Amino acid sequence: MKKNLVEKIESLLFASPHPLTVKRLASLLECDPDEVTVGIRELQEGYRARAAGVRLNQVGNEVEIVTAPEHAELVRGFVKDETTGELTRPQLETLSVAAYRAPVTKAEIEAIRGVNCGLILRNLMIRGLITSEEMSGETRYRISLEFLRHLGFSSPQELPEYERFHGSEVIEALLSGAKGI
Amino acid sequence: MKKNLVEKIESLLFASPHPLTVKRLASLLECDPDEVTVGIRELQEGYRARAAGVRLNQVGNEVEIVTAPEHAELVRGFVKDETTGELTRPQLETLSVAAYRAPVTKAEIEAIRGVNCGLILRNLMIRGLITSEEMSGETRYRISLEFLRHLGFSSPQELPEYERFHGSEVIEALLSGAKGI
Amino acid sequence: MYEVRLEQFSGPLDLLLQLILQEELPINSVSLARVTGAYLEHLRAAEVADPNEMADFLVIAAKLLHLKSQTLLPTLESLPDEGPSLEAQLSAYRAFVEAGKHLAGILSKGRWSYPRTAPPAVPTFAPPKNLRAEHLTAAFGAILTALEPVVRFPTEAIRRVISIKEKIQRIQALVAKHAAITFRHVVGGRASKADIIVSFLALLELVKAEAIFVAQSSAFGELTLKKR
Repeated sequence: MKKNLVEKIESLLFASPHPLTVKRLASLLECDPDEVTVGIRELQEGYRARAAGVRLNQVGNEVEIVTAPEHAELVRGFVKDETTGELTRPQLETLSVAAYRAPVTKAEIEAIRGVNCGLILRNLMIRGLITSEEMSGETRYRISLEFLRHLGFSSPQELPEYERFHGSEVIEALLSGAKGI
Repeated sequence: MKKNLVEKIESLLFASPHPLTVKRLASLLECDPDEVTVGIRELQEGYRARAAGVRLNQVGNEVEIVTAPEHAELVRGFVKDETTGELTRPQLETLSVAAYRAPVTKAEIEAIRGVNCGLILRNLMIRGLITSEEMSGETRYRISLEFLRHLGFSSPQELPEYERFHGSEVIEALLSGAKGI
Repeated sequence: MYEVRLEQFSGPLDLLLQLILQEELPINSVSLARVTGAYLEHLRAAEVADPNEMADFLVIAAKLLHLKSQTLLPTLESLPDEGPSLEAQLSAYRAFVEAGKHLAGILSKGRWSYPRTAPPAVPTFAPPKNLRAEHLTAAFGAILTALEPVVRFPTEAIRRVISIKEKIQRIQALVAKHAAITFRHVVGGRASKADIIVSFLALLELVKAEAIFVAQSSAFGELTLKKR
Protein backbone atom coordinates (compact mmCIF):
# COMPACT_ATOMS: atom_id res chain seq x y z
CA MET A 1 0.00 0.00 0.00
CA LYS A 2 1.04 3.59 -0.65
CA LYS A 3 3.01 5.24 2.10
CA ASN A 4 0.96 6.93 4.80
CA LEU A 5 -2.24 6.16 2.92
CA VAL A 6 -4.26 5.60 6.07
CA GLU A 7 -3.13 8.90 7.59
CA LYS A 8 -3.78 10.75 4.34
CA ILE A 9 -7.30 9.38 4.19
CA GLU A 10 -7.76 10.55 7.78
CA SER A 11 -6.54 14.05 6.88
CA LEU A 12 -8.88 14.37 3.91
CA LEU A 13 -11.94 13.04 5.72
CA PHE A 14 -11.22 15.36 8.60
CA ALA A 15 -10.84 18.39 6.33
CA SER A 16 -13.93 17.69 4.22
CA PRO A 17 -17.18 19.42 5.18
CA HIS A 18 -19.14 16.53 3.66
CA PRO A 19 -18.78 12.77 3.16
CA LEU A 20 -16.35 11.60 0.45
CA THR A 21 -16.68 8.68 -1.92
CA VAL A 22 -14.02 5.99 -2.23
CA LYS A 23 -13.60 7.07 -5.86
CA ARG A 24 -13.00 10.71 -4.95
CA LEU A 25 -10.46 9.69 -2.29
CA ALA A 26 -8.66 7.47 -4.79
CA SER A 27 -8.46 10.32 -7.27
CA LEU A 28 -7.19 12.78 -4.65
CA LEU A 29 -4.63 10.26 -3.41
CA GLU A 30 -3.72 9.10 -6.91
CA CYS A 31 -4.12 5.45 -6.05
CA ASP A 32 -6.36 2.50 -6.66
CA PRO A 33 -9.89 2.50 -5.12
CA ASP A 34 -9.17 -0.94 -3.67
CA GLU A 35 -6.22 0.49 -1.78
CA VAL A 36 -8.48 3.21 -0.40
CA THR A 37 -10.96 0.57 0.75
CA VAL A 38 -8.18 -1.26 2.60
CA GLY A 39 -7.00 2.01 4.14
CA ILE A 40 -10.52 2.88 5.26
CA ARG A 41 -10.89 -0.50 6.91
CA GLU A 42 -7.61 -0.02 8.73
CA LEU A 43 -8.56 3.44 9.98
CA GLN A 44 -11.94 2.12 11.10
CA GLU A 45 -10.30 -0.75 12.99
CA GLY A 46 -7.83 1.62 14.61
CA TYR A 47 -10.60 3.87 15.96
CA ARG A 48 -12.49 0.89 17.25
CA ALA A 49 -9.46 -0.76 18.85
CA ARG A 50 -8.57 2.30 20.91
CA ALA A 51 -12.29 3.13 21.55
CA ALA A 52 -11.59 6.56 20.08
CA GLY A 53 -13.86 9.57 20.44
CA VAL A 54 -14.53 9.33 16.72
CA ARG A 55 -15.72 6.63 14.31
CA LEU A 56 -15.48 6.09 10.60
CA ASN A 57 -18.91 5.48 9.08
CA GLN A 58 -19.61 3.99 5.69
CA VAL A 59 -22.75 3.50 3.57
CA GLY A 60 -22.17 2.13 0.10
CA ASN A 61 -19.25 4.06 -1.33
CA GLU A 62 -19.49 7.08 0.94
CA VAL A 63 -17.45 7.54 4.10
CA GLU A 64 -17.25 10.15 6.85
CA ILE A 65 -15.70 10.59 10.28
CA VAL A 66 -18.19 11.25 13.08
CA THR A 67 -18.21 11.39 16.87
CA ALA A 68 -18.60 8.10 18.75
CA PRO A 69 -22.24 7.42 19.67
CA GLU A 70 -21.21 6.64 23.27
CA HIS A 71 -20.67 10.34 23.81
CA ALA A 72 -23.86 11.46 22.11
CA GLU A 73 -25.26 13.21 25.14
CA LEU A 74 -22.08 15.12 25.79
CA VAL A 75 -21.74 16.34 22.20
CA ARG A 76 -25.44 17.06 21.81
CA GLY A 77 -25.08 19.64 24.54
CA PHE A 78 -23.10 21.98 22.37
CA VAL A 79 -23.55 21.30 18.66
CA LYS A 80 -26.50 22.61 16.71
CA ASP A 81 -29.10 19.99 17.39
CA GLU A 82 -30.33 18.15 14.36
CA THR A 83 -33.30 15.83 14.57
CA THR A 84 -34.63 12.99 12.52
CA GLY A 85 -38.07 14.46 13.05
CA GLU A 86 -41.01 12.22 13.70
CA LEU A 87 -41.16 9.13 11.53
CA THR A 88 -44.48 7.56 10.56
CA ARG A 89 -44.95 3.81 10.36
CA PRO A 90 -44.84 3.75 6.54
CA GLN A 91 -41.60 5.75 6.68
CA LEU A 92 -40.06 3.37 9.22
CA GLU A 93 -41.03 0.39 7.09
CA THR A 94 -39.48 1.96 4.00
CA LEU A 95 -36.33 2.94 5.89
CA SER A 96 -35.95 -0.57 7.25
CA VAL A 97 -36.15 -2.03 3.74
CA ALA A 98 -33.60 0.52 2.53
CA ALA A 99 -31.36 -0.26 5.51
CA TYR A 100 -31.41 -4.05 5.31
CA ARG A 101 -31.78 -4.61 1.56
CA ALA A 102 -29.53 -1.88 0.14
CA PRO A 103 -28.94 -1.14 -2.62
CA VAL A 104 -32.62 -1.72 -3.29
CA THR A 105 -34.89 -0.71 -6.20
CA LYS A 106 -38.26 1.00 -5.88
CA ALA A 107 -39.90 -2.12 -7.33
CA GLU A 108 -38.41 -4.27 -4.57
CA ILE A 109 -39.54 -1.90 -1.84
CA GLU A 110 -43.03 -1.88 -3.35
CA ALA A 111 -43.12 -5.68 -3.58
CA ILE A 112 -42.34 -5.88 0.13
CA ARG A 113 -44.68 -3.10 1.25
CA GLY A 114 -47.51 -3.77 -1.20
CA VAL A 115 -47.99 -0.08 -1.88
CA ASN A 116 -46.71 2.45 -4.34
CA CYS A 117 -43.71 4.06 -2.65
CA GLY A 118 -42.94 6.89 -5.08
CA LEU A 119 -44.05 9.69 -2.81
CA ILE A 120 -42.62 8.26 0.36
CA LEU A 121 -39.19 7.70 -1.25
CA ARG A 122 -39.23 11.26 -2.56
CA ASN A 123 -40.11 12.56 0.86
CA LEU A 124 -37.33 10.56 2.56
CA MET A 125 -34.84 11.79 -0.06
CA ILE A 126 -35.84 15.39 0.60
CA ARG A 127 -35.37 14.84 4.32
CA GLY A 128 -31.93 13.40 3.59
CA LEU A 129 -32.68 10.07 5.26
CA ILE A 130 -32.09 8.00 2.13
CA THR A 131 -29.97 8.50 -0.97
CA SER A 132 -30.23 7.15 -4.47
CA GLU A 133 -27.69 6.20 -7.09
CA GLU A 134 -27.90 4.92 -10.65
CA MET A 135 -26.59 1.39 -10.99
CA SER A 136 -26.65 -0.21 -14.43
CA GLY A 137 -29.62 1.84 -15.52
CA GLU A 138 -31.67 1.38 -12.36
CA THR A 139 -32.18 3.73 -9.46
CA ARG A 140 -31.24 2.07 -6.20
CA TYR A 141 -31.75 3.33 -2.68
CA ARG A 142 -29.81 3.17 0.59
CA ILE A 143 -30.15 4.84 3.96
CA SER A 144 -28.02 7.98 4.14
CA LEU A 145 -24.96 8.54 6.29
CA GLU A 146 -27.07 11.08 8.15
CA PHE A 147 -29.66 8.47 9.09
CA LEU A 148 -26.88 6.05 10.04
CA ARG A 149 -25.54 8.71 12.44
CA HIS A 150 -28.92 8.80 14.14
CA LEU A 151 -28.79 5.04 14.58
CA GLY A 152 -25.31 5.22 16.07
CA PHE A 153 -23.87 2.51 13.83
CA SER A 154 -20.81 2.65 11.59
CA SER A 155 -22.43 0.77 8.74
CA PRO A 156 -25.82 -0.77 7.95
CA GLN A 157 -24.22 -4.21 8.38
CA GLU A 158 -24.10 -3.51 12.13
CA LEU A 159 -27.88 -3.41 12.33
CA PRO A 160 -29.38 -6.13 14.53
CA GLU A 161 -30.06 -9.38 12.64
CA TYR A 162 -28.60 -7.88 9.47
CA GLU A 163 -27.72 -11.26 7.98
CA ARG A 164 -31.19 -12.63 8.60
CA PHE A 165 -33.03 -9.76 6.94
CA HIS A 166 -30.51 -9.06 4.23
CA GLY A 167 -30.34 -12.55 2.84
CA SER A 168 -33.65 -13.93 4.06
CA GLU A 169 -34.96 -16.75 1.87
CA VAL A 170 -38.51 -15.51 2.26
CA ILE A 171 -37.45 -12.19 0.81
CA GLU A 172 -35.31 -13.68 -1.94
CA ALA A 173 -38.28 -15.81 -3.03
CA LEU A 174 -40.48 -12.76 -2.99
CA LEU A 175 -38.10 -10.57 -4.91
CA SER A 176 -37.23 -13.08 -7.59
CA GLY A 177 -40.72 -12.39 -8.91
CA ALA A 178 -40.83 -8.71 -7.98
CA LYS A 179 -41.85 -6.26 -10.62
CA GLY A 180 -43.35 -3.67 -8.35
CA ILE A 181 -47.03 -2.92 -8.43
CA MET B 1 -8.68 10.41 35.78
CA LYS B 2 -12.35 10.37 34.81
CA LYS B 3 -13.44 7.43 32.69
CA ASN B 4 -13.02 7.89 28.94
CA LEU B 5 -11.90 11.47 29.45
CA VAL B 6 -9.43 11.41 26.56
CA GLU B 7 -12.02 10.03 24.15
CA LYS B 8 -14.61 12.53 25.33
CA ILE B 9 -12.20 15.38 24.74
CA GLU B 10 -11.58 14.00 21.27
CA SER B 11 -15.34 13.88 20.53
CA LEU B 12 -15.86 17.46 21.67
CA LEU B 13 -12.88 18.89 19.81
CA PHE B 14 -13.81 17.01 16.66
CA ALA B 15 -17.42 18.24 16.64
CA SER B 16 -16.58 21.83 17.52
CA PRO B 17 -16.48 24.37 14.70
CA HIS B 18 -13.88 26.43 16.60
CA PRO B 19 -11.11 25.93 19.17
CA LEU B 20 -12.20 25.24 22.76
CA THR B 21 -10.56 26.49 25.94
CA VAL B 22 -9.43 24.12 28.65
CA LYS B 23 -11.91 25.82 30.95
CA ARG B 24 -14.81 25.27 28.57
CA LEU B 25 -13.83 21.62 28.14
CA ALA B 26 -13.65 21.17 31.90
CA SER B 27 -17.11 22.63 32.32
CA LEU B 28 -18.60 20.48 29.55
CA LEU B 29 -16.93 17.39 31.00
CA GLU B 30 -17.73 18.35 34.60
CA CYS B 31 -14.19 17.81 35.77
CA ASP B 32 -11.10 19.64 36.88
CA PRO B 33 -9.17 21.78 34.30
CA ASP B 34 -5.98 19.97 35.36
CA GLU B 35 -7.52 16.66 34.39
CA VAL B 36 -8.42 18.15 31.01
CA THR B 37 -4.83 19.28 30.55
CA VAL B 38 -3.58 15.76 31.25
CA GLY B 39 -6.17 14.33 28.84
CA ILE B 40 -5.16 16.78 26.13
CA ARG B 41 -1.51 15.79 26.56
CA GLU B 42 -2.42 12.14 26.22
CA LEU B 43 -4.48 12.71 23.08
CA GLN B 44 -1.67 14.77 21.59
CA GLU B 45 0.87 12.02 22.32
CA GLY B 46 -1.41 9.41 20.79
CA TYR B 47 -1.75 11.33 17.53
CA ARG B 48 1.98 11.90 17.37
CA ALA B 49 2.88 8.32 18.24
CA ARG B 50 0.80 6.84 15.45
CA ALA B 51 1.65 9.69 13.04
CA ALA B 52 -2.06 10.31 12.63
CA GLY B 53 -3.61 12.37 9.84
CA VAL B 54 -4.59 14.91 12.48
CA ARG B 55 -2.81 16.79 15.29
CA LEU B 56 -3.88 18.49 18.43
CA ASN B 57 -2.89 22.15 18.44
CA GLN B 58 -2.72 24.22 21.56
CA VAL B 59 -2.26 27.98 21.47
CA GLY B 60 -2.44 29.50 24.93
CA ASN B 61 -5.52 28.06 26.55
CA GLU B 62 -7.22 27.16 23.31
CA VAL B 63 -7.07 23.71 21.75
CA GLU B 64 -8.26 22.37 18.42
CA ILE B 65 -7.79 19.39 16.16
CA VAL B 66 -6.16 20.23 12.82
CA THR B 67 -4.88 18.22 9.87
CA ALA B 68 -1.28 16.99 10.18
CA PRO B 69 1.24 19.41 8.65
CA GLU B 70 2.81 16.54 6.65
CA HIS B 71 -0.33 16.36 4.57
CA ALA B 72 -0.86 20.10 4.25
CA GLU B 73 -0.28 20.09 0.51
CA LEU B 74 -2.76 17.27 -0.07
CA VAL B 75 -5.42 19.02 2.01
CA ARG B 76 -4.75 22.35 0.29
CA GLY B 77 -5.26 20.69 -3.08
CA PHE B 78 -8.52 19.18 -1.90
CA VAL B 79 -9.84 22.46 -0.51
CA LYS B 80 -8.89 24.24 -3.72
CA ASP B 81 -10.65 21.59 -5.77
CA GLU B 82 -13.75 21.99 -3.59
CA THR B 83 -13.86 25.74 -3.77
CA THR B 84 -12.69 26.51 -7.29
CA GLY B 85 -13.23 23.31 -9.29
CA GLU B 86 -16.07 22.50 -11.67
CA LEU B 87 -19.52 21.99 -10.18
CA THR B 88 -20.93 18.53 -9.55
CA ARG B 89 -24.26 17.67 -11.13
CA PRO B 90 -26.23 18.21 -7.87
CA GLN B 91 -24.50 21.57 -7.40
CA LEU B 92 -25.27 22.65 -10.96
CA GLU B 93 -28.93 21.69 -10.56
CA THR B 94 -29.24 23.57 -7.28
CA LEU B 95 -27.61 26.64 -8.81
CA SER B 96 -30.01 26.51 -11.77
CA VAL B 97 -33.00 26.49 -9.41
CA ALA B 98 -31.54 29.47 -7.55
CA ALA B 99 -31.16 31.19 -10.92
CA TYR B 100 -34.58 30.52 -12.44
CA ARG B 101 -36.80 30.44 -9.34
CA ALA B 102 -35.24 33.19 -7.23
CA PRO B 103 -35.90 34.15 -4.51
CA VAL B 104 -36.40 30.55 -3.46
CA THR B 105 -36.42 28.79 -0.07
CA LYS B 106 -34.41 25.68 0.79
CA ALA B 107 -37.65 23.71 1.14
CA GLU B 108 -38.73 24.75 -2.36
CA ILE B 109 -35.38 23.84 -3.91
CA GLU B 110 -35.55 20.46 -2.21
CA ALA B 111 -39.12 19.86 -3.39
CA ILE B 112 -38.12 20.77 -6.94
CA ARG B 113 -34.98 18.61 -6.96
CA GLY B 114 -36.41 15.85 -4.79
CA VAL B 115 -33.20 15.70 -2.75
CA ASN B 116 -31.86 17.28 0.41
CA CYS B 117 -29.70 20.31 -0.44
CA GLY B 118 -28.28 21.55 2.88
CA LEU B 119 -24.59 20.90 2.22
CA ILE B 120 -24.79 22.00 -1.41
CA LEU B 121 -26.30 25.39 -0.57
CA ARG B 122 -23.49 25.97 1.89
CA ASN B 123 -20.86 25.17 -0.71
CA LEU B 124 -22.46 27.44 -3.33
CA MET B 125 -22.65 30.26 -0.76
CA ILE B 126 -18.98 29.90 0.15
CA ARG B 127 -18.07 30.14 -3.52
CA GLY B 128 -20.14 33.28 -3.86
CA LEU B 129 -22.35 31.73 -6.56
CA ILE B 130 -25.55 32.28 -4.61
CA THR B 131 -26.61 34.71 -1.90
CA SER B 132 -29.24 34.48 0.80
CA GLU B 133 -31.53 37.01 2.37
CA GLU B 134 -34.18 36.99 5.09
CA MET B 135 -37.66 37.64 3.72
CA SER B 136 -40.58 37.62 6.17
CA GLY B 137 -38.85 35.18 8.47
CA GLU B 138 -37.65 32.80 5.76
CA THR B 139 -34.22 32.44 4.22
CA ARG B 140 -34.42 32.78 0.46
CA TYR B 141 -31.68 32.11 -2.07
CA ARG B 142 -30.83 33.62 -5.42
CA ILE B 143 -27.99 33.46 -7.89
CA SER B 144 -25.41 36.13 -6.98
CA LEU B 145 -25.15 39.27 -9.07
CA GLU B 146 -21.43 38.75 -9.27
CA PHE B 147 -21.84 35.34 -10.85
CA LEU B 148 -24.54 36.62 -13.23
CA ARG B 149 -22.15 39.31 -14.41
CA HIS B 150 -19.46 36.69 -14.78
CA LEU B 151 -21.87 34.84 -17.10
CA GLY B 152 -22.41 38.08 -19.02
CA PHE B 153 -25.85 39.08 -17.74
CA SER B 154 -27.04 41.94 -15.62
CA SER B 155 -30.21 40.29 -14.29
CA PRO B 156 -31.63 36.76 -14.02
CA GLN B 157 -34.43 37.72 -16.42
CA GLU B 158 -31.87 37.78 -19.22
CA LEU B 159 -31.09 34.08 -18.81
CA PRO B 160 -32.19 31.92 -21.74
CA GLU B 161 -35.75 30.55 -21.39
CA TYR B 162 -36.28 32.67 -18.27
CA GLU B 163 -40.00 33.39 -18.80
CA ARG B 164 -40.92 29.78 -19.55
CA PHE B 165 -38.81 28.31 -16.74
CA HIS B 166 -39.64 30.86 -14.08
CA GLY B 167 -43.39 30.42 -14.41
CA SER B 168 -43.29 26.69 -15.15
CA GLU B 169 -46.71 25.13 -14.57
CA VAL B 170 -45.15 21.88 -13.45
CA ILE B 171 -43.38 23.62 -10.59
CA GLU B 172 -46.42 25.68 -9.66
CA ALA B 173 -48.47 22.49 -9.51
CA LEU B 174 -45.78 20.79 -7.44
CA LEU B 175 -45.40 23.59 -4.92
CA SER B 176 -49.12 24.29 -4.54
CA GLY B 177 -50.00 20.64 -4.06
CA ALA B 178 -46.90 19.75 -2.13
CA LYS B 179 -48.15 17.22 0.36
CA GLY B 180 -45.90 15.13 2.49
CA ILE B 181 -46.37 11.55 3.48
CA MET C 1 -66.87 -1.29 11.03
CA TYR C 2 -68.10 2.15 10.03
CA GLU C 3 -65.87 5.09 9.28
CA VAL C 4 -62.88 2.89 8.58
CA ARG C 5 -60.00 5.03 7.49
CA LEU C 6 -57.55 3.23 5.29
CA GLU C 7 -54.91 5.78 6.25
CA GLN C 8 -54.74 4.22 9.69
CA PHE C 9 -53.07 1.26 8.04
CA SER C 10 -49.67 1.70 6.49
CA GLY C 11 -50.95 -0.23 3.47
CA PRO C 12 -53.06 -3.19 2.39
CA LEU C 13 -50.55 -5.70 3.75
CA ASP C 14 -50.72 -4.01 7.12
CA LEU C 15 -54.51 -4.37 7.12
CA LEU C 16 -54.22 -8.01 6.10
CA LEU C 17 -51.56 -8.74 8.71
CA GLN C 18 -53.65 -7.18 11.45
CA LEU C 19 -56.70 -9.21 10.44
CA ILE C 20 -54.69 -12.41 10.59
CA LEU C 21 -53.01 -11.53 13.89
CA GLN C 22 -56.39 -10.59 15.38
CA GLU C 23 -57.62 -14.11 14.75
CA GLU C 24 -54.29 -15.53 15.89
CA LEU C 25 -53.83 -17.36 12.60
CA PRO C 26 -50.54 -18.40 11.01
CA ILE C 27 -49.62 -16.84 7.68
CA ASN C 28 -50.77 -19.38 5.07
CA SER C 29 -53.26 -19.61 2.24
CA VAL C 30 -56.01 -21.07 4.46
CA SER C 31 -55.78 -18.07 6.80
CA LEU C 32 -55.73 -15.68 3.88
CA ALA C 33 -58.87 -17.21 2.42
CA ARG C 34 -60.48 -16.97 5.83
CA VAL C 35 -59.90 -13.24 6.30
CA THR C 36 -60.80 -12.32 2.72
CA GLY C 37 -64.34 -11.42 3.70
CA ALA C 38 -63.19 -9.17 6.54
CA TYR C 39 -60.65 -7.49 4.25
CA LEU C 40 -63.30 -6.70 1.64
CA GLU C 41 -65.59 -5.48 4.39
CA HIS C 42 -62.96 -2.93 5.38
CA LEU C 43 -62.59 -1.85 1.79
CA ARG C 44 -66.30 -1.41 1.30
CA ALA C 45 -66.74 0.60 4.49
CA ALA C 46 -63.68 2.73 3.84
CA GLU C 47 -63.77 6.30 2.81
CA VAL C 48 -61.53 6.70 -0.18
CA ALA C 49 -59.61 9.89 0.16
CA ASP C 50 -56.78 9.03 -2.18
CA PRO C 51 -57.19 7.01 -5.37
CA ASN C 52 -53.54 5.91 -5.25
CA GLU C 53 -54.11 4.34 -1.94
CA MET C 54 -57.35 2.65 -3.06
CA ALA C 55 -55.57 1.15 -6.06
CA ASP C 56 -52.98 -0.49 -3.80
CA PHE C 57 -55.71 -1.95 -1.59
CA LEU C 58 -57.55 -3.27 -4.66
CA VAL C 59 -54.45 -5.01 -5.99
CA ILE C 60 -54.22 -7.03 -2.80
CA ALA C 61 -57.99 -7.58 -2.82
CA ALA C 62 -57.59 -9.05 -6.28
CA LYS C 63 -54.88 -11.43 -5.07
CA LEU C 64 -57.01 -12.50 -2.12
CA LEU C 65 -59.99 -13.11 -4.35
CA HIS C 66 -57.94 -15.09 -6.78
CA LEU C 67 -56.75 -17.25 -3.92
CA LYS C 68 -60.26 -17.70 -2.63
CA SER C 69 -61.64 -18.34 -6.10
CA GLN C 70 -59.22 -21.23 -6.47
CA THR C 71 -60.99 -22.93 -3.58
CA LEU C 72 -64.39 -22.28 -5.17
CA LEU C 73 -63.41 -22.91 -8.78
CA PRO C 74 -60.67 -25.50 -8.71
CA THR C 75 -60.70 -25.52 -12.51
CA LEU C 76 -59.43 -21.96 -12.48
CA GLU C 77 -55.80 -22.34 -13.36
CA SER C 78 -53.01 -20.45 -11.77
CA LEU C 79 -52.20 -17.91 -14.36
CA PRO C 80 -48.70 -17.36 -15.67
CA ASP C 81 -46.95 -14.21 -14.54
CA GLU C 82 -48.33 -14.83 -11.09
CA GLY C 83 -45.47 -13.06 -9.32
CA PRO C 84 -44.81 -13.76 -5.65
CA SER C 85 -47.52 -15.49 -3.67
CA LEU C 86 -49.49 -13.37 -1.25
CA GLU C 87 -48.26 -15.64 1.50
CA ALA C 88 -44.61 -14.92 0.68
CA GLN C 89 -45.37 -11.24 0.33
CA LEU C 90 -47.06 -11.05 3.72
CA SER C 91 -44.27 -12.99 5.47
CA ALA C 92 -41.64 -10.67 4.06
CA TYR C 93 -43.71 -7.65 4.94
CA ARG C 94 -44.05 -8.84 8.51
CA ALA C 95 -40.28 -9.25 8.76
CA PHE C 96 -39.73 -5.61 7.78
CA VAL C 97 -42.46 -4.34 10.08
CA GLU C 98 -40.44 -5.96 12.86
CA ALA C 99 -37.23 -4.46 11.50
CA GLY C 100 -38.92 -1.05 11.41
CA LYS C 101 -39.82 -1.41 15.08
CA HIS C 102 -36.18 -2.29 15.85
CA LEU C 103 -35.11 0.88 14.06
CA ALA C 104 -37.58 3.00 16.02
CA GLY C 105 -36.25 1.47 19.23
CA ILE C 106 -32.64 2.19 18.28
CA LEU C 107 -33.48 5.77 17.26
CA SER C 108 -35.21 6.41 20.57
CA LYS C 109 -32.01 5.60 22.47
CA GLY C 110 -30.42 8.78 21.13
CA ARG C 111 -27.03 7.15 20.54
CA TRP C 112 -26.25 9.60 17.79
CA SER C 113 -23.01 10.38 16.10
CA TYR C 114 -22.29 13.91 14.98
CA PRO C 115 -20.35 15.09 11.97
CA ARG C 116 -17.73 17.77 12.20
CA THR C 117 -19.33 21.19 12.24
CA ALA C 118 -17.64 23.22 9.58
CA PRO C 119 -16.36 26.57 10.79
CA PRO C 120 -18.12 29.62 9.38
CA ALA C 121 -16.47 30.45 6.09
CA VAL C 122 -16.03 33.83 4.48
CA PRO C 123 -17.45 33.66 0.95
CA THR C 124 -14.91 34.36 -1.74
CA PHE C 125 -16.02 34.57 -5.32
CA ALA C 126 -14.70 31.44 -7.06
CA PRO C 127 -16.70 30.65 -10.19
CA PRO C 128 -16.14 27.32 -11.95
CA LYS C 129 -14.08 27.99 -15.09
CA ASN C 130 -16.17 26.20 -17.67
CA LEU C 131 -19.68 26.96 -16.54
CA ARG C 132 -21.81 28.88 -19.03
CA ALA C 133 -25.45 30.00 -19.00
CA GLU C 134 -26.55 27.17 -21.27
CA HIS C 135 -25.41 24.65 -18.66
CA LEU C 136 -27.81 26.24 -16.19
CA THR C 137 -30.58 26.21 -18.80
CA ALA C 138 -29.98 22.54 -19.61
CA ALA C 139 -29.86 21.58 -15.92
CA PHE C 140 -33.13 23.34 -15.16
CA GLY C 141 -34.75 21.87 -18.26
CA ALA C 142 -33.76 18.37 -17.10
CA ILE C 143 -35.26 19.05 -13.66
CA LEU C 144 -38.56 20.08 -15.27
CA THR C 145 -38.64 16.95 -17.42
CA ALA C 146 -37.99 14.76 -14.40
CA LEU C 147 -40.74 16.53 -12.44
CA GLU C 148 -43.52 15.93 -14.97
CA PRO C 149 -44.30 12.36 -13.87
CA VAL C 150 -44.10 13.37 -10.20
CA VAL C 151 -46.76 16.03 -10.69
CA ARG C 152 -48.89 13.90 -12.96
CA PHE C 153 -48.39 10.85 -10.80
CA PRO C 154 -52.00 10.35 -9.57
CA THR C 155 -53.58 10.08 -13.03
CA GLU C 156 -52.56 6.48 -13.70
CA ALA C 157 -53.86 5.25 -10.35
CA ILE C 158 -57.17 7.06 -10.85
CA ARG C 159 -57.56 5.33 -14.19
CA ARG C 160 -57.00 1.93 -12.59
CA VAL C 161 -59.64 2.50 -9.94
CA ILE C 162 -62.19 3.81 -12.41
CA SER C 163 -61.78 0.80 -14.65
CA ILE C 164 -62.45 -1.56 -11.75
CA LYS C 165 -65.57 0.35 -10.77
CA GLU C 166 -66.81 0.36 -14.36
CA LYS C 167 -66.40 -3.39 -14.66
CA ILE C 168 -68.32 -3.99 -11.48
CA GLN C 169 -71.18 -1.90 -12.84
CA ARG C 170 -71.13 -3.79 -16.12
CA ILE C 171 -71.43 -7.13 -14.35
CA GLN C 172 -74.23 -5.86 -12.19
CA ALA C 173 -76.08 -4.80 -15.34
CA LEU C 174 -75.48 -8.18 -17.00
CA VAL C 175 -76.87 -10.12 -14.07
CA ALA C 176 -79.85 -7.80 -13.86
CA LYS C 177 -80.68 -8.37 -17.53
CA HIS C 178 -80.45 -12.15 -17.60
CA ALA C 179 -82.51 -14.38 -15.35
CA ALA C 180 -79.62 -16.78 -14.95
CA ILE C 181 -76.07 -16.50 -16.15
CA THR C 182 -72.90 -18.53 -15.68
CA PHE C 183 -69.79 -17.11 -14.14
CA ARG C 184 -67.90 -18.12 -17.28
CA HIS C 185 -70.30 -15.98 -19.31
CA VAL C 186 -69.84 -13.04 -16.96
CA VAL C 187 -66.10 -13.02 -17.25
CA GLY C 188 -66.17 -13.69 -20.99
CA GLY C 189 -64.22 -16.11 -23.11
CA ARG C 190 -60.82 -14.45 -23.15
CA ALA C 191 -60.81 -13.01 -19.68
CA SER C 192 -57.62 -11.70 -18.22
CA LYS C 193 -56.66 -12.46 -14.67
CA ALA C 194 -57.79 -8.99 -13.71
CA ASP C 195 -61.16 -9.52 -15.36
CA ILE C 196 -61.75 -12.75 -13.45
CA ILE C 197 -60.78 -11.15 -10.20
CA VAL C 198 -62.90 -8.08 -10.73
CA SER C 199 -65.85 -10.23 -11.70
CA PHE C 200 -65.41 -12.27 -8.58
CA LEU C 201 -65.25 -9.12 -6.48
CA ALA C 202 -68.56 -8.00 -7.96
CA LEU C 203 -70.03 -11.44 -7.44
CA LEU C 204 -69.18 -11.50 -3.75
CA GLU C 205 -70.52 -8.05 -3.32
CA LEU C 206 -73.83 -8.95 -4.97
CA VAL C 207 -74.20 -12.15 -2.95
CA LYS C 208 -73.51 -10.22 0.20
CA ALA C 209 -76.14 -7.63 -0.73
CA GLU C 210 -78.53 -10.55 -1.34
CA ALA C 211 -79.14 -9.27 -4.85
CA ILE C 212 -78.21 -12.57 -6.47
CA PHE C 213 -78.13 -16.20 -5.69
CA VAL C 214 -75.32 -18.56 -6.69
CA ALA C 215 -75.74 -22.25 -7.47
CA GLN C 216 -73.11 -24.84 -8.26
CA SER C 217 -74.35 -28.08 -9.87
CA SER C 218 -71.42 -30.28 -8.87
CA ALA C 219 -68.29 -30.02 -6.75
CA PHE C 220 -66.12 -28.67 -9.56
CA GLY C 221 -68.97 -27.44 -11.70
CA GLU C 222 -69.84 -24.12 -13.18
CA LEU C 223 -71.25 -21.35 -11.02
CA THR C 224 -74.70 -20.17 -12.04
CA LEU C 225 -75.86 -16.75 -10.99
CA LYS C 226 -79.58 -16.01 -10.61
CA LYS C 227 -81.48 -12.90 -9.74
CA ARG C 228 -83.24 -13.17 -6.40
